[in-house]
Amino acid sequence: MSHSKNTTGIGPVRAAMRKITTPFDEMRDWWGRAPGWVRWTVYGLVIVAALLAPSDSVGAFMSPESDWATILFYPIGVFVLLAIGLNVVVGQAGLLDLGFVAFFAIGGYVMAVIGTELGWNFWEIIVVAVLISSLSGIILGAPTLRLRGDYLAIVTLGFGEIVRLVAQNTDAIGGPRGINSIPHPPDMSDIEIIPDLQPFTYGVIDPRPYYYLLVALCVLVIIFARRLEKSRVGRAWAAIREDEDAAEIMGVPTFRFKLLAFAIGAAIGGATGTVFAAKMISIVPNNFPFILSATILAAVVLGGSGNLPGVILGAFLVGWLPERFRGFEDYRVLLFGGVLVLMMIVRPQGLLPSRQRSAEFAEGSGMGGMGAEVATPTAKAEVSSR
Amino acid sequence: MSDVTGGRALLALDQITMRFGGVVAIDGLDLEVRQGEIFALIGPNGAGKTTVFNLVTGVYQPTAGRVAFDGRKINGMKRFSVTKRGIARTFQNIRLFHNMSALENVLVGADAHHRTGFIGAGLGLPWHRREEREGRALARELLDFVGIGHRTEEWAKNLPYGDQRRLEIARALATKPKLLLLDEPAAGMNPAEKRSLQQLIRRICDAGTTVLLIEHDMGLVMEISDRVAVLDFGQKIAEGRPAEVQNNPAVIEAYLGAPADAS
Amino acid sequence: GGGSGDGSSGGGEAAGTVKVGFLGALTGENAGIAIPPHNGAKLAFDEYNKTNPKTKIEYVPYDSQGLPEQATPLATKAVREDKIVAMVGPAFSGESKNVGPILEEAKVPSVSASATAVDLAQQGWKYWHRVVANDGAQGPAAAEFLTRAMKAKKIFIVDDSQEYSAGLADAVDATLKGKATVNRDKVDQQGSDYASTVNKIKAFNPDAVFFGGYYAQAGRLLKQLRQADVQAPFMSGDGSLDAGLIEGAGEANATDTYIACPCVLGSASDDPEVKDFAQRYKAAFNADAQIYATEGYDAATAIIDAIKAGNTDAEKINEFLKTYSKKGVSKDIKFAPNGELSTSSIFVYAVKGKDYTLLGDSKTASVQ
Amino acid sequence: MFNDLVSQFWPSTIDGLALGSIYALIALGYTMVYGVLRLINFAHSEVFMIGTFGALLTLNILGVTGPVSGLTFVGVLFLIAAGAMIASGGTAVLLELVAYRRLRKKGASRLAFLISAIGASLFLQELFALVVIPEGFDRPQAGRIQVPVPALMEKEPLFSIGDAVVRNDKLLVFVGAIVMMIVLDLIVNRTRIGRGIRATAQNPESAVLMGVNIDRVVLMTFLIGGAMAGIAAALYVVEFENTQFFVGFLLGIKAFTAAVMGGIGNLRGALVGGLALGLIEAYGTSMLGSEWQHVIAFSILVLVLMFRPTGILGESLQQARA
Amino acid sequence: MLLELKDVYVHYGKIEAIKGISLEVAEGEIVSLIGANGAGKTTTLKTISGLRPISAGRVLFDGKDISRTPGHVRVLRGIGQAPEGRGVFPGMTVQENLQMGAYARKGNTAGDLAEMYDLFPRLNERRAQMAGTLSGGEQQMLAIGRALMTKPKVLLLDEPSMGLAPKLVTQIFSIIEEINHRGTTVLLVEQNAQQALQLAHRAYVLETGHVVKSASASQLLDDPEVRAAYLGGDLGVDGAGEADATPNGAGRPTGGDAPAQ
Ligand SMILES: Nc1ncnc2c1ncn2[C@@H]1O[C@H](COP(=O)(O)OP(=O)(O)OP(=O)(O)O)[C@@H](O)[C@H]1O
Ligand SMILES: Nc1ncnc2c1ncn2[C@@H]1O[C@H](COP(=O)(O)OP(=O)(O)OP(=O)(O)O)[C@@H](O)[C@H]1O
Ligand SMILES: [Mg+2]
Ligand SMILES: [Mg+2]
Repeated sequence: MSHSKNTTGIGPVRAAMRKITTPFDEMRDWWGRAPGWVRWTVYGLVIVAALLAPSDSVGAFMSPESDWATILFYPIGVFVLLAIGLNVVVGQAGLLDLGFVAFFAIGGYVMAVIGTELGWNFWEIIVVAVLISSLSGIILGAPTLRLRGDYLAIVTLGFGEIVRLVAQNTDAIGGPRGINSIPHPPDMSDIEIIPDLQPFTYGVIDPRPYYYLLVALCVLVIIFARRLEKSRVGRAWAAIREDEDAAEIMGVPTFRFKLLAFAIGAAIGGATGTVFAAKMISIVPNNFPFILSATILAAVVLGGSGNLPGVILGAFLVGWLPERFRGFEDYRVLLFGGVLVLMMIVRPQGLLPSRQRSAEFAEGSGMGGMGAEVATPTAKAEVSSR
Repeated sequence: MSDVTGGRALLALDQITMRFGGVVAIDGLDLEVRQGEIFALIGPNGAGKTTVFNLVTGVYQPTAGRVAFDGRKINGMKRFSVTKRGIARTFQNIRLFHNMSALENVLVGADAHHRTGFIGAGLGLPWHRREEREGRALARELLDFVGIGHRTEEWAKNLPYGDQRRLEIARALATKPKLLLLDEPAAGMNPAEKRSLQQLIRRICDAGTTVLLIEHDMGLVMEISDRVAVLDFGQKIAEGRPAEVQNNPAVIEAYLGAPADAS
Repeated sequence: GGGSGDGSSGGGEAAGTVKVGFLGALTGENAGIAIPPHNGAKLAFDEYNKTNPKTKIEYVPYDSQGLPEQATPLATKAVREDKIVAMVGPAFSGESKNVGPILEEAKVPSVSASATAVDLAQQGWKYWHRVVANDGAQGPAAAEFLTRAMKAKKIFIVDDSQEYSAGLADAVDATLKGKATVNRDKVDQQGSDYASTVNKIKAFNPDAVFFGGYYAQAGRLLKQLRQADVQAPFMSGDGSLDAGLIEGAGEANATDTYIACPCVLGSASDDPEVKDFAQRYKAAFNADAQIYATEGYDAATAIIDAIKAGNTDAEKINEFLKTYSKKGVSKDIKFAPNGELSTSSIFVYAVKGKDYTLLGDSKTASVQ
Repeated sequence: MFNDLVSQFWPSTIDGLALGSIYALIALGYTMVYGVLRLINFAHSEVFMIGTFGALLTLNILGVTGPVSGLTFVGVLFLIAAGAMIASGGTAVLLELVAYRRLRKKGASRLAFLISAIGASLFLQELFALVVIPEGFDRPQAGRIQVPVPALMEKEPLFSIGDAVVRNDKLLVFVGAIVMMIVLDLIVNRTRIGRGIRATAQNPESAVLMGVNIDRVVLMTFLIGGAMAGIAAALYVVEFENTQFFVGFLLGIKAFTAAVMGGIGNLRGALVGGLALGLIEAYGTSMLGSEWQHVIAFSILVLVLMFRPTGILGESLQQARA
Repeated sequence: MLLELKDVYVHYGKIEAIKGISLEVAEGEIVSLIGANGAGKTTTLKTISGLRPISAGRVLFDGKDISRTPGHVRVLRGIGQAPEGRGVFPGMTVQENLQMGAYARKGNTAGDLAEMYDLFPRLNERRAQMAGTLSGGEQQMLAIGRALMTKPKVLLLDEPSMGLAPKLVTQIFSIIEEINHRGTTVLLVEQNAQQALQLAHRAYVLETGHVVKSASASQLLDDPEVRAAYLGGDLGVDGAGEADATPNGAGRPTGGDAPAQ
């Protein structure tokens, strides 16, 4: 009995979840109607909050067991920026990428190699890193983006592994030992905003300057991504996601736009990797395992694929919660896995889905007709491709 | 109507053959659509009508033969370039972008002629804004033209079926086509809806767009088209004015199937 | 600063309590190598605090799970908030590279009981020390043992592409240059089928096989070698010094296996002092004193001695360590300026039944 | 380089086929679930992993501690295969019931399935690492590393091809895989449940209209795919005599690669893909070194897909996107 | 009554597609559902066959409440459906498709197969062809034949003439008549109201999820409102079988720029 099943079983969990998530939905609708000045005020407040975040009083609650400002840099900040990048690929263009960590790694290695071998400074390298990682996105995408979506998944997964393994097996870039003594960005200014905080002086111990660097990058990338989303490019991506063939026939060069999404995502991943390497001083291939790709993807989906605030929230939670619950020690991964399953069951569209995604769910047709008894016609898709 | 039948050829299929494995879907087909006319393609199910559309729009590449549009060969071209050249189409099964608004659907069509790349868009440069403004204006105009100007913000999938058909047409028109291909636009419509669709097609043609139409509704076909071609097993079995074709015994045998009433 | 940081403000000036940290993988995949030295250190601090000293030591373990990304924020917290005056660790070489610079800038001394990578001593760090010999000493010692005691002329070297493993294998390889014919291959750490490597070894028909890596992979490789009828003696480094190797390969397959280690294994030694330590350890933790437990104890003891001598701030402890010289449980502890032990010895163990026996110092030990 | 390939050709072929057989059996699970649900069951690797522990548990219960031979061997082999199949099949079914069914009913996006699958995969791995292995198998220390399995057979050479000896265990793995593939092919193409599976794969809504209980069909699909992973698991422990909590991860990825290479959704494709991948890896590593094993595998995958975008044999369970 | 709907409501997410429909089908009848696009005809059929859950109301079949019975069980009880868009199994042969119809039944099906081939000789010619490669009309025949193989007491047909060439439309309608003569009750959804009403005994008119009219087919054929809305006034052009399908005689638009509905 299909109809009654839905409400039994995990009923209480669902009810509780609904209590939590309904305000999210209401907030989104309110946001959709909010006038310009309200939005700008909120943007301003969010940025101020982000700048004030790395303070000890916040940290005492957020991460009692390790250094909060460092946690804000990694994993939280890095995850957020990576998630924004992956969201371009997965959320906007609808391409399933299971090897996003590859671009993060490439950015990191570019920073490490050029920084230690050629002695360029961070600002020069980040430009090169962005170029190289987006180029690698294009190199990966060119032969594979014509493939069906699910094939892309395994190919990207493979690419992620290839990058890691090549780094591991190439002695010229340190092999499994990786690269040490990566230079910090040069200090931009040694002004002291408040006692004990020099936001533009990049040292070893104080993670805050790096965190601010990430915040700045995030803001830039978000503005850029938002503009794209609302432009011709974003519309093309949405159209590709909805019906690739129809999009192509309506004049959208789908392949080019998919490649573009890949390249932009890769560029963001690469930039993140550069900052990461500069902060970490030393990187090894094992900094870039498959599970990191999966985690970032989980962050995107958990937050609400396609919706930037959702994605940021997702990445924040995925980065922060394991840190907050250090007490569980070994059980953190176990819990993480369980929470992923539970979250998907009760709220598959994510915490803060875009209006579009929620609609796809309300209609209940995402799985191309495998909604058991309440299937929607796959026949449509099958026949129309003739 | 007869005045346009002598116009110059806009679309020409020259000895086109299309095979799928063993199936010969189109078999040495010649076809010519002239500037300014409404040309109907009819024939039994599986005769190869939709395949013709797919060949013209670059979805399939012909096994043999040549497709020319506006005097230039277009087979072998990418699908989106064909659209840019000036051919737009609708689909036998509606294929809108369901979770986008009506306006956005049309904008995707309008974007076919826009130039801004991701840099211009990402940085919000002036020409990008201008294009965006112009695109919106065009889209609104087209939605009015097809008669759904009051539903711009609604999502495609929430529109009634008939309006979805109209939206598909508006989206196609937004690419500024010289030739519009309509694949069974009246399928699943009731008579009242059909009538209003018929008028819309007429107006499109009057506005200067050539129309190539596939339709099983004989009433509509007979009334609206300037010329008709009949396909069967991928071959053309008749071509001419509606009345001529309708009384052609081969057509009656293969397609209409009512010999007694034909004369 | 809120939370737990408050108590230690004042650094270490006044008598009272100072904090000493431990950083390493207390949970996670590689915890097996970091827990014994952690326990060893804990034992030392507990014993010290029981003597009711003027300055008590609060021992603060930080669980990095062996991941550099996790070690960094913990180390930052340790020096910025908790204001530790010294650290036992970091346990692994990988995290050491990320944490070293932080300790260096914070001027906090560290003594590792188990990080053996060669290049750690080449970073110019002034606050970093270790009480084990590095892979650069272990590799040549193992190589020397292979050619001298085992009389191998053709040696096949395998590693599993991990930081530690490749380093060790490279060191062995470098030393064997000109002394033996060498061939190499790598296996996948997560893989289970080593057939292609086994085929290569079989085709090469070596006098001995050296494996750089950890015991799980070593056991698997050894088993597959024996099953493919390769009977050449097998040797490996400290990462393989675990009963897991014997268990994984099977007792019969594991005969004729030798392990080099810069460590003194509590359970395998006849030295009375070591035996005594092993007993105290067993009493405290209800476990055998496994790899690097004695070294952990010695590392902690060096720091304790510094504090005993009245040094309660990080800089002073570091200065004290520079001049430290004492016989520890495992060996003589005296640091060279770069933080290494001034004299290093490597020991060779052999599999006997379900366990290991100490054959002796690598320079003198012989195969029975 | 090529000298190595030539000199190692026969040993490589034998090892490649043996490993490829295991890939193929695991690949079946991916391919069946994908064929019916269009879902990458990422947690299938854990289905396999649990199968190895099912086999181990059976051995423990039987009290086998060393090699056996003759009829005893056949009996024990049969029993551990059954044990592994129950463990794997049960896990697969549980996955469908817990992690996927509700998503299916809600019509969630593919992405949501994928994340649920990844979550389930992590959960099961950690569950075994932290709870099942230490407590159920009494291995508190070694739990995270590896669990040895008692040897079940004396590994002896049977005959030689060229300069390579074919060992009894490798032959067993290969033959076992082929036999199971044939059995499965018959099930899907000849039986009623097979028809139900195919119908559901091609058009679930129509399948309901034919009286197919598609919830049950989906369950059967998971069960059969899981059981095949169980067979693979049993053969695996016989051959390698150990297991770990993460043993499924790499094999799972490789099996998935094999399924895609052969043409996902296509049962015979899984066999072809698995064996092909096994051979490619074996030849590739003998030429370039074992460290390049995965790089070779994934590169060849891309190459294959460039020339045959739907894999070597193409898709077939739902077939004909006409 | 063989089949009864009592005040049924159906939702797609938040959209209410069916807003309290009641209807009845007696044994042996052909009942037709007509109505504009999106009126809820397909949804009604899916609700009956169990593909859509109902949010309120009851569905009775053979006097028993089947509102909560899963779809695959309803097939066994005797509800067969040829869905909109045909829904054949493209990767199975014609014969396998037909055999799928007998999936839920036990016993020998050879006799039933022969009967289907007798009813649709065209399918007999194509029995070994993959269904995905059939023409639209052939697929429609296959869908109907497959539904009949389930031995339904009532057959639900959803727009069987959609997208078919005029000749085939005529054929399909005569087949429906034949099926009914052989004893199967039929619930027929059609856009092609003219022909549907000529075939049916009774009919219901649906508008935006409500039943707005129900009467005998001949009454509805004469109803001026129905004629205007669903039969194209006195147009009568649908299907070339009609006598007056000449260009000049065909529809004069009645309402100028009448909105699409
Ligand atoms: N991709 C394909 N692969 C194999 N066969 C195909 C393919 N596309 C079309 N066909 C075959 O080509 C023939 C012509 O199909 P087409 O869709 O053009 O018919 P049509 O005239 O549009 O019919 P209808 O009126 O039913 O829409 C059919 O027999 C069909 O099965
Ligand atoms: N999958 C769906 N998701 C959301 N709304 C739907 C879905 N299917 C149908 N609807 C809505 O339900 C209503 C009834 O649709 P239904 O398909 O039953 O109409 P119909 O009378 O069969 O129309 P048609 O003549 O187009 O077949 C319509 O408003 C439609 O938009
Ligand atoms: Mg067609
Ligand atoms: Mg309908």
